[in-house]
Amino acid sequence: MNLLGYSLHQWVFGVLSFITIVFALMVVFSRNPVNSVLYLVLTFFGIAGHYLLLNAQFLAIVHIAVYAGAIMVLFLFVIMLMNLNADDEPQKTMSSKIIAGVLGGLLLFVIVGVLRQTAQILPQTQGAADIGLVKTLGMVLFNEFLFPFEIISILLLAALVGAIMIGKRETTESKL
Amino acid sequence: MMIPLLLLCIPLASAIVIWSFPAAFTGIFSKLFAGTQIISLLVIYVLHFYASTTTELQYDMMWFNAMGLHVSLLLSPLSMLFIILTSLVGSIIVLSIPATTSKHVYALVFFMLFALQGVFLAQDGLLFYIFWELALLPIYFIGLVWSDATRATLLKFFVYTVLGSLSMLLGLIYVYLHTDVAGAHAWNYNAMIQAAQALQPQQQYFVFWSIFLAFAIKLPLFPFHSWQPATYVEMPYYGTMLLSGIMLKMGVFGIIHWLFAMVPAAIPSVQQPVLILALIGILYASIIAIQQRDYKRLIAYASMAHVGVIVCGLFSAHVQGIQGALFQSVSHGLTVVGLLLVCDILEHRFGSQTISNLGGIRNTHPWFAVLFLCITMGAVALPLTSSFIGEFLIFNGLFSYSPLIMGLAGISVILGAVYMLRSYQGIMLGQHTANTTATIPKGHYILLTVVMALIILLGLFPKPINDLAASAATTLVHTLKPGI
Amino acid sequence: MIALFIIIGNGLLALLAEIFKFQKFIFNITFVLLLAALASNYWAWQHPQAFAPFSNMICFNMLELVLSSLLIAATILWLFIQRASHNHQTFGTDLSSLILFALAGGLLLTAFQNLTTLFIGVELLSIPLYVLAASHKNSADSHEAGFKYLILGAFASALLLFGIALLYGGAASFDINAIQAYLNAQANLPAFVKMGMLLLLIAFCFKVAIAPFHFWSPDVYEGAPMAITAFMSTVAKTASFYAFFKITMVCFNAPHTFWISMLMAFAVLSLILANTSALGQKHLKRLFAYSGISHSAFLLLIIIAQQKQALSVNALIMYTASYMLSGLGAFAILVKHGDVISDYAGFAKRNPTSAFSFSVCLLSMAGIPITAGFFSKYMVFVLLLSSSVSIWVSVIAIVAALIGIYYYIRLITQLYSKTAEEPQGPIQTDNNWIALLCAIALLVIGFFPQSLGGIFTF
Amino acid sequence: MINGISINLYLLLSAVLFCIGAIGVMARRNTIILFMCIELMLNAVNLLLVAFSCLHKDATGQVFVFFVMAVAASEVAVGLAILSMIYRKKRSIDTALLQNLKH
Repeated sequence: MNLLGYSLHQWVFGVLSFITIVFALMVVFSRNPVNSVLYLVLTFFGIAGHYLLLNAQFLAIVHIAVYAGAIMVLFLFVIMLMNLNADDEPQKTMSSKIIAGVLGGLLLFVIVGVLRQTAQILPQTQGAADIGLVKTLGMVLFNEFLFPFEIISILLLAALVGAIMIGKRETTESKL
Repeated sequence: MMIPLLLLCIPLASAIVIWSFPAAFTGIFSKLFAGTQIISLLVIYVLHFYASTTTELQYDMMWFNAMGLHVSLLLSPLSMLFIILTSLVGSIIVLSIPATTSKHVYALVFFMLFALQGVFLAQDGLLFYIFWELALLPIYFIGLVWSDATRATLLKFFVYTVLGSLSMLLGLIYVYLHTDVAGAHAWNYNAMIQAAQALQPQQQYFVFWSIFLAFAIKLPLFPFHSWQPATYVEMPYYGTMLLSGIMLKMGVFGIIHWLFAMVPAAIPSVQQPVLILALIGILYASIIAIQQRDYKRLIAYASMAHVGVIVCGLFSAHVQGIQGALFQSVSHGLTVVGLLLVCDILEHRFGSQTISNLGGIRNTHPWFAVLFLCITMGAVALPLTSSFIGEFLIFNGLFSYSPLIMGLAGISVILGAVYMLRSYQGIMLGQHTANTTATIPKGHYILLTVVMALIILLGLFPKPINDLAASAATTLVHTLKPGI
Repeated sequence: MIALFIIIGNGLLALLAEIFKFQKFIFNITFVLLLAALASNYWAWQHPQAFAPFSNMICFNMLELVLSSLLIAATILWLFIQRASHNHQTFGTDLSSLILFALAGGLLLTAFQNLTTLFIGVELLSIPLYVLAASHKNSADSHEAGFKYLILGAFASALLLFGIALLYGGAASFDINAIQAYLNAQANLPAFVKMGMLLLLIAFCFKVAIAPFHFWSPDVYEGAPMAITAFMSTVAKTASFYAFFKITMVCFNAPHTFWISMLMAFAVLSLILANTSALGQKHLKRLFAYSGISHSAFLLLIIIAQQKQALSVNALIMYTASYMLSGLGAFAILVKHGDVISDYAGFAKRNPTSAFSFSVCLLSMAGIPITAGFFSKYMVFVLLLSSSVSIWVSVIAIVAALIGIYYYIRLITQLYSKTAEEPQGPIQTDNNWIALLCAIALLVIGFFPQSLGGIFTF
Repeated sequence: MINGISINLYLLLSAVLFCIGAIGVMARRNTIILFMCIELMLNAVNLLLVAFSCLHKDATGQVFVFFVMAVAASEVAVGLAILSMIYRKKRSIDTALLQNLKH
């Protein structure tokens, strides 16, 4: 199926990319944090669409669950907790914004410039096409990547302990 | 083969013993160890004549295999000369320290003697550097804790000196990386000399200047002298004695033992700039010395002028010039220590070291006046004193290089006579009487007598030192000018 | 590898302590278990066996054993510094478990064989430290430090990840040996792989505070609780450096060495910036932050000049060991006496032993013989001059070392300066044995440089 | 080419996303948005990893994404905890208030 010389895949890719980039820009430039969070969720959906396009179905689901589901809820929760939904963020000075824009643009320029002519040199390995399935991923994760998997549980535990340690109120405070 | 190691161990052990025993023992121990120092010096001096082979005067031990570093020591005639200076002057310094001083000071002084002897004995490039740096620490801490020296002065002194050392380290490592002993680099003296001599002329200049900077700062040579006057004046007397009597000679030793041996080919072309710097230094220091009212400051500048003459002798690259420079190093060590002893007495017994506040001391202390006169004569290089022989040899060597430079350097003798004699006159003669009730401790009398005796003895009978100087100078000149 | 498990198990045990009420013993347990970890490393050293566990995710060969032992030993010393600090924190179970997890991350950074392990190691080291930097409850500075550390750390992690992703795009594997094989096989690298390598290196420059990515470190060091700063500036930084060293030594070596000129520029910039900024500091923590940047630059010079591998490895061991020892010794003083430099005037009168230890640590940082610091600096210079790096880099390094000597010696001069007023009260006999131990260790290593500087032979 | 889409486009897309995130980190003062921008950067990386994984037909790239997600989650958890503590103290999360520690 072709439309204007582009395949369906390419159309979908184009639309998803457009959505992703536009919402990403809106995350950065929206003045209200709540709006930012919502735009970020939309960006994540765009990225999840890309995952689906890349045949990474399981990852797409996990991505939605973890990012849009968990992390974003955490963000919203904190924003609500702090009652930050007003547009009262003081702006950075114009000069610092310009500097940030120039630096960022420069970074983009460098990265894009470097990345442009690359595809021809890439190795094209032949392998199974169904790598995105739970079964394949599970096999890799629990065979080859068992050790990092175990360590990442320690990492999550450390983050948990750390968050609790910071969050709990000082017990000695009241005595002093 | 233990002789060089023994030379290192005696002061180190003295330092450790003094440091670890209670302060009550310090007085007796310091005298004992100063005596040990002298006796061991005599024994080793005699032994070194009877050492049948040079292996008995060598010591070598692997230290840091990964970097080709050895503890390698050799008692050459040149080292012997400087060891004599260190032991003699060092013992005098130890004995001159006031008895009330903390035991740490004694320990630090002995530690410094250890480091200095290490500098003079080291046959391994990095070992030399390590001892060179180690010698800086005790004097810095003496100045820091037990003197009135301001922090700025000490900081300047330390950083200036370390600037030189680091530059020397750069040069030494550069040479080290060109050595090749069985496929590996070595810090060994002979290997380094071979490697350095094989360098291209351009590289030799680099090595010369980077290493020479350390020696020039230590001496100090004009224009690297700005740390010197304040440090000399603000240090306690024993500190200044260490600095000017021995530590400064590290520069002389380094130039002869390392620099001349490593880059002889570069010497002819650097001779002239260095001689000119030395000449400027001599004249500059002499003129400033004439204007000084403070006797200790005067000694500081006089010392700088005398060192300039020594450097002139060295860089005449003539056998007599170098011989004279070596002889004069010993002689200058003795005279400057004598002068500083006098200065110590003036300040602490007569209450001032400003020349205009003193006078007429001869009337009350005739024997002191005689001793002081003899030492002053030594500083002026009058015949019959040791300095005369040294300076005579230096000017002789310098004449063969350039009569003009010799003539200019010769002015220093006249200027020296002016400021030395005028200060003597101001302090000792005249009617104005400073503090007549002052008593001079017996210990100081003895030390001054010993210094005077040595100055005159060496003037009359220079052979023991002169032979060492001559043999060192002859071997050196052979490397400098092969074919003579 | 047993050591890694002991440490992780120890961290979990520390968490259990709260439940089963043995908080009182947790310090002793940690101490004993860390010693056991050291012993297990020693045993593994005596019984070398070549096997790569967990599908070649980590490996503890000779080098990794030495480096991880250094980290563990430094952490043992640190435990005592933490206990001695007048901080509000007691030796809490949460604190000890977080530190142990961070140490486990440090061990992973020495032992990684796969970019996955590298990444997780970086995070496992960093995340507990973000928390600990912010852990001073009543200090806004501490919160700010923790927050800045986190933002910058996360930013650096993102750069690291982007670099890893680009490398993966080229090599189709995360295994460092596979990546090396890929890089060696390519005559001309695709531009995006080069970009990946550069991003990876820049991310490490962030982590070890190399200019121009160093700006976070003085703020974070100043704001964080003193003992945490001690850990960050010694163990954490050293561990990151080991990873930096390993990735450049194993992966990014010949024929693709285009990154050297970039790192060289960073090193020179760090040497100049750090040493000039350190001159005007009034607080010791900031001073040590800037001097730490300068030390990072010297370590970076080892990476730049790695020619003979054994020599550069030995130099790395020597330098990091002396850096950690002198840093811990200095912080052992700082936790007791504060970090305002002017408070240290006449310090030697009041605490002669502490002043001695502090001076030795500072002399070692300055690189004065005959401390360990001298030999480490010396090895760097030898490496530098024997490599093809321009001699001007050595000259700049020498000048930087000289400026460093200036401010360290100025500090010593301050310690021994004579104050106008008499010392208050009698001479304190503070049993600051941890600083003394560090000082003695520095001197001993200085006397026997072969012990650390000659572990590996050519 | 993956499904007719050049890998270059994926590289470009993730580079753009990464840089938008980076600009956000540098330009915004609201600390919550800083975190979001970092999330954006991490997602750009994830996207790139998945694309490469698909290109190479190698599952390890996708497995790596799991680890990135886990790490991102823990960073956010810790970061928001610190942030709420700052808020408790200062009643604001503007970065300008975090300037006590001067450069």
